[in-house]
Amino acid sequence: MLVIALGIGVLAVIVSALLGPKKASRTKLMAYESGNDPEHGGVGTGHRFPVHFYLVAMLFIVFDIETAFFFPLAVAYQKLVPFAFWEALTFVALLLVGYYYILKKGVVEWT
Amino acid sequence: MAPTAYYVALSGLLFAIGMIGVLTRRTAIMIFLSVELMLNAANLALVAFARSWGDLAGQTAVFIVMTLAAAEVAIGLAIIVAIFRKRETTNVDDLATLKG
Amino acid sequence: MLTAPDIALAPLLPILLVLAGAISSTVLGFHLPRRTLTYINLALLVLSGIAMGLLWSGPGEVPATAFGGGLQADNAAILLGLTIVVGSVMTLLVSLDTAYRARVSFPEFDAMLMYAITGTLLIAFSGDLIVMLIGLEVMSLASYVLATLQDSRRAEESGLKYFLLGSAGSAILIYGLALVYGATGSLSYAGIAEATAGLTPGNLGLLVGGALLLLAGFGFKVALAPFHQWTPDVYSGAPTSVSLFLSTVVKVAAFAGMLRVFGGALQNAPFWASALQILIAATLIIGNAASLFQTNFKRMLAYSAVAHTGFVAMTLLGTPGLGGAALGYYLLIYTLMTAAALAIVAALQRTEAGMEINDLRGLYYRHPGYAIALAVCLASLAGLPPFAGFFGKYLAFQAAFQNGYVWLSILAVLASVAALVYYLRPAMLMFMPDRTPAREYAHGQRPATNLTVALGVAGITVLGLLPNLWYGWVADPAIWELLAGR
Amino acid sequence: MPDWLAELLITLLKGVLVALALLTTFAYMTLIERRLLARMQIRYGPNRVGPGGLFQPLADAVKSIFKEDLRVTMADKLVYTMAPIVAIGMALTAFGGIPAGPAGSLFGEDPWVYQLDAGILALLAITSMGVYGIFLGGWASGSKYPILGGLRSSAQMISYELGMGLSILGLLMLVGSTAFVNIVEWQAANGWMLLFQSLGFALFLVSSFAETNRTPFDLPEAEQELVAGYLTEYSAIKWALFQMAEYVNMITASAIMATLFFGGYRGPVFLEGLIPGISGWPIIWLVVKIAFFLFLFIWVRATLPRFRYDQLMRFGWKLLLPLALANTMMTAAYLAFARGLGLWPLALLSLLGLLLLFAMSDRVRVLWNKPTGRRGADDSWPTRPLGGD
Amino acid sequence: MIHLMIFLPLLGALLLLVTPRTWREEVAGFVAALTLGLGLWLWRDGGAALYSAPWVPALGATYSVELAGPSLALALITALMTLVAVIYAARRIENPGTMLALVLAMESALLGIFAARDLVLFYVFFEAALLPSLLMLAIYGGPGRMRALVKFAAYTLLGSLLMLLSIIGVRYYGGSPTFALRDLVANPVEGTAQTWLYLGFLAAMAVKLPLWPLHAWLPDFHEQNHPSGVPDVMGTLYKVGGYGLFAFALPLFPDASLELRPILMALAAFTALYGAWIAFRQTNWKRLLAYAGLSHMGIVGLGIFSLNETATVGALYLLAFQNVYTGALFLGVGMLQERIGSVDTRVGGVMTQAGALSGLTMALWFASIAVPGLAGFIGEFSVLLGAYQVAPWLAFIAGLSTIAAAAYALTAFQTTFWQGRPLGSVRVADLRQTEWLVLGIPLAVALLFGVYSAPALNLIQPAVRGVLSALGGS
Repeated sequence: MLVIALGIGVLAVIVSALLGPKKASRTKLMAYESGNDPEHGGVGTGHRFPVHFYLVAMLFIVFDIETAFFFPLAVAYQKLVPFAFWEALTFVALLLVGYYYILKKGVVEWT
Repeated sequence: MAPTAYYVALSGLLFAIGMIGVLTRRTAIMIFLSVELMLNAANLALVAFARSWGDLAGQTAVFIVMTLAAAEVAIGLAIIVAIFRKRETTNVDDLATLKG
Repeated sequence: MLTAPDIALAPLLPILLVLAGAISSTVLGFHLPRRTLTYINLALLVLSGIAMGLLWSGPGEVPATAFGGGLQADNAAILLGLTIVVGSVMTLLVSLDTAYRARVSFPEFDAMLMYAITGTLLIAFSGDLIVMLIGLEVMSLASYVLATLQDSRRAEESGLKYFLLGSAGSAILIYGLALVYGATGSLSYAGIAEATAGLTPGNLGLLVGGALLLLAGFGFKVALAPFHQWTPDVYSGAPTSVSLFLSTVVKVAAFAGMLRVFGGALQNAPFWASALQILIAATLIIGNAASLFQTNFKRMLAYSAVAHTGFVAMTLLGTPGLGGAALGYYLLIYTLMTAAALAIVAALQRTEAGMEINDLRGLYYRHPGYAIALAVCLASLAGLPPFAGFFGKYLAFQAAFQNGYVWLSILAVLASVAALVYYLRPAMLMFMPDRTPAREYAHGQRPATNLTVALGVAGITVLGLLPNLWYGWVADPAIWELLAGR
Repeated sequence: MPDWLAELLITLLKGVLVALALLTTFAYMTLIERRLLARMQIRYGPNRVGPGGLFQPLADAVKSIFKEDLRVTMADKLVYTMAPIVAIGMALTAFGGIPAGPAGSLFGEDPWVYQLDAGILALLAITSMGVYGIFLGGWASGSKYPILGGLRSSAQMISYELGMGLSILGLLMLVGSTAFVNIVEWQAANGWMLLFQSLGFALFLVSSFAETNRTPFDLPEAEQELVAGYLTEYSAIKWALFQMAEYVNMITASAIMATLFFGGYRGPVFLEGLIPGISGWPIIWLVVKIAFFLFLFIWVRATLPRFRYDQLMRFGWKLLLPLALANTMMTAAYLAFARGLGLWPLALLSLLGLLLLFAMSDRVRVLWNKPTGRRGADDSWPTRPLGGD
Repeated sequence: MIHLMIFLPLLGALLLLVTPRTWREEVAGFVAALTLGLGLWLWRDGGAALYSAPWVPALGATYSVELAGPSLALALITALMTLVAVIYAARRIENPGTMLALVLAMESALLGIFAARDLVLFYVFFEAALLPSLLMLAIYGGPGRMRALVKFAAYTLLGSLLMLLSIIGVRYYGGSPTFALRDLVANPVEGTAQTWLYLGFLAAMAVKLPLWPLHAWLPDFHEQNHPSGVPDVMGTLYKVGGYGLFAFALPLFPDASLELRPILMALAAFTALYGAWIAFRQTNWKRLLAYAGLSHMGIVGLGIFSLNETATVGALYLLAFQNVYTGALFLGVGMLQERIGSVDTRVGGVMTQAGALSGLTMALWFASIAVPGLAGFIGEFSVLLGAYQVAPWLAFIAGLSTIAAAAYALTAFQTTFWQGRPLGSVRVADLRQTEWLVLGIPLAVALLFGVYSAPALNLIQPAVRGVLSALGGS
């Protein structure tokens, strides 16, 4: 499936590249910046974005892993009650500690 | 099913690539990525072994290692970003305030 | 059908208490001043120590375990755990006085410290490689943060270095773990120890490879040469109270892990000991030689920490009964003397870069108490009787010597002489009269630091005169022969 | 012809068929969406190309292919080209894992392209790969607006992915399996999951909207702020591929919701009375349910205004995430201690939770309207220790 | 009693830290005198019998002490010279609290060294004595002290750590339950292992003897110490190598001592001659005394290594009493330095203005160069006599050093005390108050034991006989 799906994408790009007109000009190929000349030099240079995005990314990583831990527990849950419940409760409680911390730190506040 | 040895060989290869990356790369991010590669090599080996022993402990270990990798990403990125914002470089050779 | 694992809370209690401190620091940090948090954490640490004491199993008693042997509250764990608690308490006390000046006086400092301690205790109490790994990483990750916490270039740089090399070390260690698992089919120490007896040649190769990788990984964590390069930079770049923590508690824990893995699980595995002795020899030479040329006192202590790693690691070469006892003794002594010395540096330094050795000149005439205490610490670090450092070294030599590593012992002797030379310089400079103005940060009351220093100095003196007070507890070889559990 | 080759060919055939079906659906989806939106806004939609505008998608496709494919000078060539391919690839791949009927129901073959034990997990994993397409596209453009747009949408998607993952935990606990077939069979035996996990469904629905970047979560394309977000520098077929990916994701999300909460490929049992065996007809039911959800997507787009970005993040982190956890724990507690009462009390509980949420909506709204944390609160941080030096 | 004698000075040192400044000299003097008194009392009782208690049971280390025979003699001399040093320090040094505390602490460690009958305990005392002497050098030393410190400490520690390994090895290979000397002797090590262990032991003792070529720390150490000479007295007392060899190495490694006898005797004889020769060329009193001490120690070493009864008795005798007159000479140099501000040997004419000082110094020098009738003679003569029976040529070489000693001592004495006082130089005061005691007591002791050696010989001889007979006699 993956092969087919990617194949379709590649095919489309190639076909278009073969069939489409090619009349590039400097202005046309300039990065969009509301009509001004772009300031920075392209990929990976000089662009600074709010550090906030990193924070969200880190949070995601941490919480996503936590979800990953929860899935096996959920699948096996009914075979392990009530032990699994206490286990889950402990887990969630610990999770909430971190959650409380990031809330208080204002990581999810976007000002 | 391919024998365990193939998986282990593959994981060894990944590990070696990661190791070489750690030793030769000079930007923090690349070193860090190499480390992640090494961790995944370990994961592959663990899964392969767990399968060949028919034992669940190895699989559990993989879970733990994944978590560790994630936590390392979180912390490592934080440190790298902090440094990058201050000096606009993550090349470890440029970090020479403390003599090697 | 799945079965629920056995959860015994009693052996977990010491760890849970520390974890409670960590969590409360995380949560209450928004509401309480940091100083209060530190007091809470100190109380919890003491409680944890008491809990460990209660877990002590007398002769004939079976140590408590949890998670089917994954967690072993045996006497070895308790002794190492107590050492960790001592080091942690000293760190917290010092941070009471110096954290604000070091610009790390956040609740996060306490929280991270406590998380790291949780990790260290997990290592000491571990009964299988997974628990050990979790502990090791919890400790390492928290330590990376601690090293970076101060908002300064030096700290950030040391943190990055620590992180990159530390995580590379972890990765190597984990791969070694995978190989050992592949060779033996078990992750618990007992299982590995059992399986190492009869292995096919193919698996033996895996085991040797795994053991060597584990050794390299631990080498990173305890700073054995040639994996030590991060140590001086990190110790001298991090705020001093953090360096104190890293060079005592973290190192103790890493050694606890090494003891568990090599002295317990891989006790009968071939070849690692030969590799280890080469690493130790390199560590002794490099650590001591490099210390000779340092001009900064804190950095010199950092290199001396590397050198001491070599001495401590010698104990691992001994038979478990003798070597474990030596390790148990040495680690406590090492903690006491290093912590006390760094506490003095933290109290007197003007900047977090520590003080130059030449700045110590005439300290005796300005701060006689600190000077004498520091001299005692340095003498102990150098291994001069009647201070406890001597017995530590003695036991390390004995452990290695009696297991046949005579040439290594002789090398260690030569290294000790070099060590004496670089400890002697600052120690003697302090007593040389000096007319230039003081170079220390002279202000402020430092009751907590003074308490720490007093604790450390009293400890190394009393344990030097009456080593049996501690050695009597650790000396029982039965404790250390059961490292792998049953 | 050996067995494995036959197997392979059949799988390939199925894959191609699914892909083509999805692309066709996408094409007509655009048309239907435009027509419906127009209807809701009391105007005509596209109605020139073909009868009733029926050939409009065809014309669009031709145009996309024959347009000039620009690549701005500052872009990273490889990644710039790869990004849309990754996006569409992942989107198409994801759908293949959804069963359209029980095993062997499609002319003796299985009505799915691939089937993994990890079913829903694998699907979530693959759909979240789509973030790469968007982020890399934005990054590789080498221009300001695309980067910001890419970042924003990545941040949004990963934030809501958590809610999505957590909201199905209760379901997994009930079923005890992650394979789609098992989930569907469980629902056939016990009734639609919607009943027992209405709260979970609501959360999942909201997350799905956010994951597919649909209104009211279509910030990445908020033209007032970011021009066209990560799409700014894209044109022609690459642009079309991104669009395609978005719509295919929508279809996949609909299919997942249908499968997880609405009985999947099985029809309602009460219809058995009219035509025996109707609930077992393959494919039909799934398609019907998907169509329903697609309509819902369009409907919502016509109805709701867009979130502000800070509101969006707060909504995800402060409402969705804790609620999903609460739902999980509620289900867990029920299963642990009151399993003997049967499942209906759980349905009631869940519904109660949902209703409570609606009833409290005014109270809850502050959560995402007002900042409560102390972001950068400089007043007391870092805390100065009392006393000391 | 014996414990009190060992630890009383240490207690005194600690007491000094809390004593008001004006009373420190008196307290220190009292403690030193009390210690000596205790020692004499012990002597009267015929020494303290072996006392043994477990110290670190798990390790096999015991607290075993005994003061009898040579060790009692050395302990008495130590107590005596400490008292003398304290008396002089109290007069000479401004605000001497720290110095006195260090001297007393060092006395404790030295007494411990002589009393210890357990190898670990011995090692602990042996190293513990290092600390006060290092501190004295650091606090009161001259401009080049850092170098001297490093040399001194490095040499000492190198030797003693090798000894530590030997200590570990002796117990391990011999299989003894504890480190107590008695147990170790009962479980001897055999074969080549013994030789290696002996070499390890020898390393420490050769540094502390000192034996060429491990003597390089000695002159620097003395040169850089405080000019008063008080630390030098303690340093002289710290040259315990001869005693360590006799008390531990001979009983533990009999075969090895026999095997290495020729080499070691040759080294010792060479040391004696070499020390004397170098001393001859010195123009600094302290360096001269250091080399003179080295030369004496060569003779001590010759006696010990010869394994001959007469020689060994003589060596211990010499070891004990050379402390007295060498120490006193250091103090005499200190007095000279106080008066003329230099320790150069060519000041000239001191005799004309300070007759008593010069006279007492000369008397002490006679003791040092083994003029009959003074204590040095008995020791040196016995050693040479005994050594002659074992190795005539080596005895002859060592004997040359006594002649050389006369030469260097008299030359230096002459250039300093006789000749004309240079024009315009400061007037030199004669002995005052306690200075009489400081030089007089040692001289009296040297004279007494030079004439009537029986009490000391009675202490030393039985022990030597015991040790050597265990060796199988020779």
